[in-house]
Amino acid sequence: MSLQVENLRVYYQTLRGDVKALDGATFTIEDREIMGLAGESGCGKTTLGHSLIRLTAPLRYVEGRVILDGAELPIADMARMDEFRMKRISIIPQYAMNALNPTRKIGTMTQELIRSRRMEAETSPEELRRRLDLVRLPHDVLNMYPIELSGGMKQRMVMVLSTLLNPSLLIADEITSALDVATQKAVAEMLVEFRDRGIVKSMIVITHDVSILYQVADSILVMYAGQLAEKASTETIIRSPRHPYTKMLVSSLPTVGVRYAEHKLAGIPGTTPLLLDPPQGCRFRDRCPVAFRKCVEVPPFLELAKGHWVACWKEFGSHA
Amino acid sequence: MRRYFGRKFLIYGLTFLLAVTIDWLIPRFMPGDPIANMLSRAALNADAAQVLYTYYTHAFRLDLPIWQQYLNFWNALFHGDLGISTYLFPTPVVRVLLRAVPYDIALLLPAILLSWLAGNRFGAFAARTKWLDNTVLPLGYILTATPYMWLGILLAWVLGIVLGLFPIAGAYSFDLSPHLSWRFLSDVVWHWFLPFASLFLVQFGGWAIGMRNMIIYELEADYSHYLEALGSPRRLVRNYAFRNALLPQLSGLALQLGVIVAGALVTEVVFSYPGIGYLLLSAIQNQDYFLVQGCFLFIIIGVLVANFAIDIVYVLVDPRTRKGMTGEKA
Amino acid sequence: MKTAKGSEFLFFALRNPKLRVGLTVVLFFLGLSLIGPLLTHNAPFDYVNPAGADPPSSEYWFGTTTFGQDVFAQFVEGLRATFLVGWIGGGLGTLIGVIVGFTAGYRGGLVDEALNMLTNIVLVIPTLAVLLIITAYLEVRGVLIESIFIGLTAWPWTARAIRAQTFSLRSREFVDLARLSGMKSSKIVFTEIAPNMMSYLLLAFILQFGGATLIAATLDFIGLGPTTGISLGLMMNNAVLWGALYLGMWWWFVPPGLAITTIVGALYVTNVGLDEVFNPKLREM
Amino acid sequence: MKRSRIVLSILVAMALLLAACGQATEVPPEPVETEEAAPPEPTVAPPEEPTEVVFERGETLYVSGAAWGPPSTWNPFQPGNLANTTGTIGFLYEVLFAFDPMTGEMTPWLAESGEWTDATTYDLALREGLTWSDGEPLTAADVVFTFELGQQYAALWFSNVWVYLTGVTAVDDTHVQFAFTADPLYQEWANNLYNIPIVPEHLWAGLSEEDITIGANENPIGSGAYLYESHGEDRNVWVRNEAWWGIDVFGTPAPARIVDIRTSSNNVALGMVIKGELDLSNNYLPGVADLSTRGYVSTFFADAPYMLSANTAVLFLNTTKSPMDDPAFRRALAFAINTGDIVNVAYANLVRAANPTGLLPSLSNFVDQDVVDRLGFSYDPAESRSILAAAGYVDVDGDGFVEAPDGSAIALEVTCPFGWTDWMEAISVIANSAQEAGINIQAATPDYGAWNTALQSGTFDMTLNNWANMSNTPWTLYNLLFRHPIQELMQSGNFGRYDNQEIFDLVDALARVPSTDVAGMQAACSAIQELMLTEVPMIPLWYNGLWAQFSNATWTNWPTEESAAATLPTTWSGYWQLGGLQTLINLEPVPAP
Repeated sequence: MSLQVENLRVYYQTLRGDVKALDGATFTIEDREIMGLAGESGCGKTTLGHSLIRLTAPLRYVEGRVILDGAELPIADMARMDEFRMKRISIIPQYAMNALNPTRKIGTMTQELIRSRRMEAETSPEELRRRLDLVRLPHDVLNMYPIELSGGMKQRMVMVLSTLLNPSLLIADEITSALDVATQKAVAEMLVEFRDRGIVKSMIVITHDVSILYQVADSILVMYAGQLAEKASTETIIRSPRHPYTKMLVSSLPTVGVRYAEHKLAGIPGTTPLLLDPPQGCRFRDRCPVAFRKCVEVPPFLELAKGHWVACWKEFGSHA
Repeated sequence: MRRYFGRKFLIYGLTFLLAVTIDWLIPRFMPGDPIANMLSRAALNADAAQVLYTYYTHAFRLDLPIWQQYLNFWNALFHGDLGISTYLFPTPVVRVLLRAVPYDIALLLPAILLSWLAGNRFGAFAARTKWLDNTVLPLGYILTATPYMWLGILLAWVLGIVLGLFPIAGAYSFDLSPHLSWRFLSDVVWHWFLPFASLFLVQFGGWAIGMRNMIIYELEADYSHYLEALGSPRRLVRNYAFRNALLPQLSGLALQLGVIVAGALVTEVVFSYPGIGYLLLSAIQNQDYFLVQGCFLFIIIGVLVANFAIDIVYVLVDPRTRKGMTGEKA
Repeated sequence: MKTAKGSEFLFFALRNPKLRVGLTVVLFFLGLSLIGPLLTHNAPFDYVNPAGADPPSSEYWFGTTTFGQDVFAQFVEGLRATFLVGWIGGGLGTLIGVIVGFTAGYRGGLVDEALNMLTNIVLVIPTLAVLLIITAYLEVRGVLIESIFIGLTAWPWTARAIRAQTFSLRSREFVDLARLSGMKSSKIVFTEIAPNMMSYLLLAFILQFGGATLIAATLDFIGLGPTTGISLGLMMNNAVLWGALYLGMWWWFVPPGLAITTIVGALYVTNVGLDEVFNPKLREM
Repeated sequence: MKRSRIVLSILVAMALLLAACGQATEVPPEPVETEEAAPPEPTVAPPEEPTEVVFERGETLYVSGAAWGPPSTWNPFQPGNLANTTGTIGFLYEVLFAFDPMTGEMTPWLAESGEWTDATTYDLALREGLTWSDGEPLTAADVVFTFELGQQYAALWFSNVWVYLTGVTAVDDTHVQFAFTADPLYQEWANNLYNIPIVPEHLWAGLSEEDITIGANENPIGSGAYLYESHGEDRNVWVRNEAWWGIDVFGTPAPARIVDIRTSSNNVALGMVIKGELDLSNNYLPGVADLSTRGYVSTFFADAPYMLSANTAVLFLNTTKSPMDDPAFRRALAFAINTGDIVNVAYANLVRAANPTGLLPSLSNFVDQDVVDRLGFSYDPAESRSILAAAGYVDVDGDGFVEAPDGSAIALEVTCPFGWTDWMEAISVIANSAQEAGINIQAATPDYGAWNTALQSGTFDMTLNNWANMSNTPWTLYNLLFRHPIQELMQSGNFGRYDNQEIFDLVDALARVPSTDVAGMQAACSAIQELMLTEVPMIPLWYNGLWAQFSNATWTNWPTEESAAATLPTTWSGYWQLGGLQTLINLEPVPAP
C-alpha cells in the first residue's frame, strides 16, 4: 500500500482556540489508486491535503502518523519534510495560476528549482520536454514568463513541475475549480495519464466537484466537519452510498458538473457545526434524518465491505 | 512595451510643459519689483537709478507683451538661454547652474544608489530574522524619520565641531585652488563626505524598512508557498522574494525622488555645499528670479531624467512591463 | 461574524507591540503640546534669563537661548505648530488623495486616465522646490497657510495607492454581487467599499501626517516657514543662525530635531503596527 | 554590489573633479555681453603667471564678511550690493584721496595734493610715477577720462557731480584742474574725491556703455596694491602686486595673497574664526563677547562694545500716515523705545546706543551738545506717557493701548526683512517696549522683497534702515535722512517722506559749506539738529558695529584701542580707502615657531 494515514489530527489555531479542522483521519491509499476527496468547503479536505506536505502555522500538528511507502513522513517538521517533498510526495496547489514566479522565465525557474534540489542528474532536458509534450505544452514555454501563459497552460506547467521527480503521491488540490468545463476534462484526463504512465504512483484529488471525481477517481473519500464519513470506490459512492451525509451529497447533485459547495447544501437543513467545539459524537447528527441516541457517541470508521469504509451507527446497527 | 514608454513620454512631456509654464510665471508673481530691490541698496542718485532700471527691465525683456514673453521664454529655453542672474550680475544663469550641477551629481547619485542597494540588502536580511527585526529595524524607522537637516546638524556638530574630523562648509578648502592632485582630490572628497553621509543614512533607513515590509508580502505569496511545498531550500525562496520585492522598491525610488531632492536641498544648505539647492535658496533670498527659474528648471529636468532612467531599468527587470502590460505599482 | 472580526482587530491592536509603542509616544508628545504651555510660566519669546544662554537647569528645563529665551517654552509652542501642520497638512493631503484616487479607481475609463495623468505629473514635480517658490511669494506666512500648501502638494502618492486599492476592491466578488443586485453605485461605495477602505485610509493619513511635519520642518529650517510664531524647524534655524553649534548650545538644536524624529518615527512604527493588525499575513506567529 | 560600489566611487570622483574643474575654468570666463564688446585684453595678464595651487598659510590672509554673494563683477562702477567683490575699489582701482574716519583726515593717495584755488576751481596734483599693473603710466589723462565718463553716462553713480562740475582739464601729466559752477557742493565733492575710482583710459576708452556701466570687467587691470588672481563660488583670491607704485610711499602690504571668503552664513564664519582659519572676520558674530573673553578672537575694544561704530540704525517713521504725522506722537515714541534692551539683549552689548542726532562718534564734533541737552531723548516710559497724554492720546477703551485724539484705535507695525536676525530681535524689543508705554506696535518681518517695496513706495508704518556709511561729513547722514525732493519711489533716503522745505534747505546749505570751514559746518549742523530734534521725523537708535574680529595666530598688529595710529579693521566694500588698506599694510606676520 502506498499511503497510510493513522488517526491524523491537525488543528487550526485561532484566537478563540483550536479549530478541529482535521480530527482523527485514518485511511489508506493503494498503489495506482486515485482517491477523490470530497466534502463541503470547511470540511477539512484542504487541511488534510496541506498537512501531508506543508504543515505550517496556523495549522498545528496534534497527533497521528503518515506512512508513505513504508517510511513515516515527518509532517510536523518543515525542514525534515524537504527531503520527501517533490521526490516522494508532491502537490498541485489550488493557486496553480499564481504558483510560478512572475519575474522568472519558466525554464530558468525550473532549472533553479532542480538545482536547488540537487536533482540535475535525475532530470534530463529531454525528460522535461517529454513531460511538456505529455501535457501538450509547446517547448518554448520554457523561454516564456508565466504572464505569457493562459491559465490552463500555467496549470499544466505546474503539473509538469510538481511531478517532475516522479513522486509516489500527488495531491491535486481543487485544480479544476478555476477552469472552464472543457479544460477541466482535459486536465482530469492528464491526471489519469500521469498515473497510467507511472509518473505518479497514487493521487489524492481534492475537489468540490464530484462530477470531476466521477471521471478520474477510482475511489472517493467523503469528509464531513473535519472527520471521515465514508470511503469507497467511485461506483459505490455514486450508486450506493451508505452514510446519510453521502446520500444527501450525491442526491443533491442535480446534474453532473454543478458546483454546490460554494453555498450550503440545498437539500440538507441546518448548517455544518462550528469546529471550535464540535458536538459530541457523530458531528452530522443534528442534520441527520435518521439520527438516534447512539449517535451521541463518536462512530468509528469501519470497513463494512471490501474497500468500503463508513462512520455511521445506523449502518453498523444494520450489520451487527 | 511601446505603450508603456508611450505613456511615460506623454506624462513627462506634459510635466515638462507644465513645469516650464510655472517656471515662466515665477517672476511675474514675485512680490515687489526685483529690479528695484536689486538697485535699492545701490544708493544711487535718482536719474542714474532710472537709467539702470530701464536698462535691466529691457535686459530681462519685461517690457514686451505677455504672450510674446512666453514665446520668447520657450525660444530662449531651446537656445539654452535662461537670462542673466541679477544676484550674480552679470553672469548668465546657465553658467551659474552648470557650475553647481556637478556637485549635485556627486552628492545625489552615490547617495541615492548606494543607500538603495545597501538599504534593500539590509532590509531583506533583517526581515523575518526576529531579533534583527526587533532590534536593528527600529533604527531604520528612526533614520527615515529624521529630518535631513537635523541629521546634518548633528553630524556637523559631533564629527565636525566636537571631534573636528570633517569640515562642515564649502566644497574644498580655502587654501587650495582647484587643480589635479591627490591633495586637492582628497580635500574635495573630505568636504563631500558629511553631506553625502547625512543623505545616505536617512534614505538607507527608508529603503531598509521598505524592503523589510515588501519582502514579507513576497514570502507569503503563492509562488513562495509553492516552492516550499516542492521542498526547495529557503535560499531560493528568499532569493526570489528579494528580487520581486525590489520591483516595488524601484518604483518607490521614482516616487521618492522629489523627497530626496528636498533632502539634498537642505543638506546643501546645512553644509553650504555649492549645489543647485543651495543656489536656489540664495536665489530666492536675493529675489533673483531668473536664477530661481533656472534652478527650478534644472531640478525638474534632473528628476525627469532620473525617472526615465528608472523606467528603463524597470523594463529590464520586470518582464510584465515588457510583455505589454504596464508594470506600474502604486 | 462582523463583531468577531472587530474584536479580533481589537485583540491584535492591543497586543501589537509596534502599535502600542508608536501610539504611546505620539500621544505623549500630543499631550505635551497641549499641557506643555501650562508647565512653564515663560512666554516663548520673552527674555527671561538675563544671563543669556544657559544649559538645561531646574529653572529652565531645556536651557535658554542666546537672548535668554526659555527653550522649553519655545519647544512646547513649536510642538503645537508641528501637530497643527500634521493634522491640517496631512489631513488635506489625504483628503485630496482619497477623492482623486477613489474617483479615478472607481469611475475608471477616461476619468481615470485624466486623473492618473494629473497625479503622475504632480508626482514628478519635486514638492519642495514648488513649496519654496510658493512660500517665497507669501509676504507674511503663518503655520496655517503653510500646512495648507503642504497638503495641496502632498496628495499624489496617496491618490495612487487609493486608486490601486479601489481597483482591487471594485473587482471583488461582493462588489460584483452588489452591482448585479442593482445596488446604486453610491450605495455600493459606502456600504461595500468604504468599510474595506477604512484601514487603508488610516494608514495613508498617518504617513501623510509624518510627511507633512517633515516638509514643514524643512521649510522652516531654511527660513521659508512661518514668519510669525515659532515652530520646531524655526528653532533649529535660529539655533544655527546664532551659532549654537560652535558655541556648544546643543540644548537649543537637539530637542526640536529629536522631537520631530521621534514623533515621525513613532508614526511610522504605528503605521506598520496597524498594517500588521489589518493584514494577518504580516503578523509574526 | 561590490562592483557597483567601485563604479560609484569612480562616479563620485569624476563628478567632484568636474565640479573642481568647473571652478578652475572660472579664470577667465568668456564675456557675457555681445561679442564685439569683449573685455580689454591685458598686455600683461596676471592670471598667466603660474598660480600657486596651495596657498602658504604664513603668507596668506583670510578675510570674510564683505561679500554679499559669489564674486561676479570687478567693475568699479558697479553700484551698491551688486559689487559682491570687495577690493575692486581699493585693491584694484584706486581713488585720489583716502579718508581716515578715526582722525577725520583726508590723506593723499593717487593724488599728491589738492586744493580749492578759488571758490569754483579745484587743482589736483597726482603723484609721480603712478603705473597701472600692465606697466602703463597712470596720468592726469586717466583722471580726466574717468570724470568725463560720469558726464557721458548718466547711469554712473557719480554722474551728478556734473550738476555743478563744468569741466576737467589735464594741465600736464600730473596736474588736473576741475572747474565748477557758482556754488559747488563742497561736501559732496570732498566725498567724491575718495570714492570715485580712477580707471585706465588706454583700456577703457574702447568699451561700450554697457561694459562701462554694468559689465563684469573680468581680468581687470588696475593700479592698486593687489591683482585679481582667481575666484570661486565662495571666494575671491587676490595676489600682491609686487610692482605697485605705492610700495615706496606706503610700504609693502604684508600678505602676499588675500583670500576673501564669502561665508554662507555668519555661523560658518564663527566656526572658521574659532578654528583660526579666518584671520579677520567682518561678519556680525553673535556671542563674540564670549569668544573674545575665551581668547578665540580679538576685537578693537577689549570690552563692550568691542566694535567701532560703522553706521546708525535709524527708525524711519512714515510721516504720511497718522499718527506718525504728529510730532508729539513721534517724540513720545522716541521716549518709549528701550534702546538699552536692544543694546544689551538683542546685541549682547556689541553695539552702543546712538546719539539722538544720529551722528557717528567719529563726527561727534559736529553734534551741538546744547541742542541735544535741550531736545534730546532717551528711554523714559513715564515721559512718553505724559507726552502722549498731553497730546490727547489716551486709552479710551481700556485695552492698555492709547487711542488717537480722534478716538480711533492705533495699531502699528514695525518691520525689518525676515532673516536679518539681529534686527528681528531689535524690532521685537521696540514693539515690546512701545506696548509697555501704551503704544500698540507689533513687530513684523516680511521677506526682503516685500520689505524693500514697502520701504521705497512708503507703505510701511515704521522700519529700520542704516544706509549711510562712515563719512568725512555729517552731510552724508543728513542726505540719507532728508533726501529730497519727495518722489514716487524714495530709493535712497527719507523713506518716511518727511516733507519740510526748511530742513531741506538747511541740508543743501550744509552741502555748500567748504569742508575746510569746520565752524561753518557746525553751525549748519546745529540748525539741522535743532529742527530735527524738535520734529523727530525719525529716531536714531543705535550704532551698528564695524563688525571685526581678528585672530593673532598668523597675523598680528591689528588695530585696537591701544594702537598708536589705529585704522579701521575692515574689508567691507567702500572701506578700503577709509583705512582698510592701511590696516593691511600695518599687518605683521607671526614668525613661524
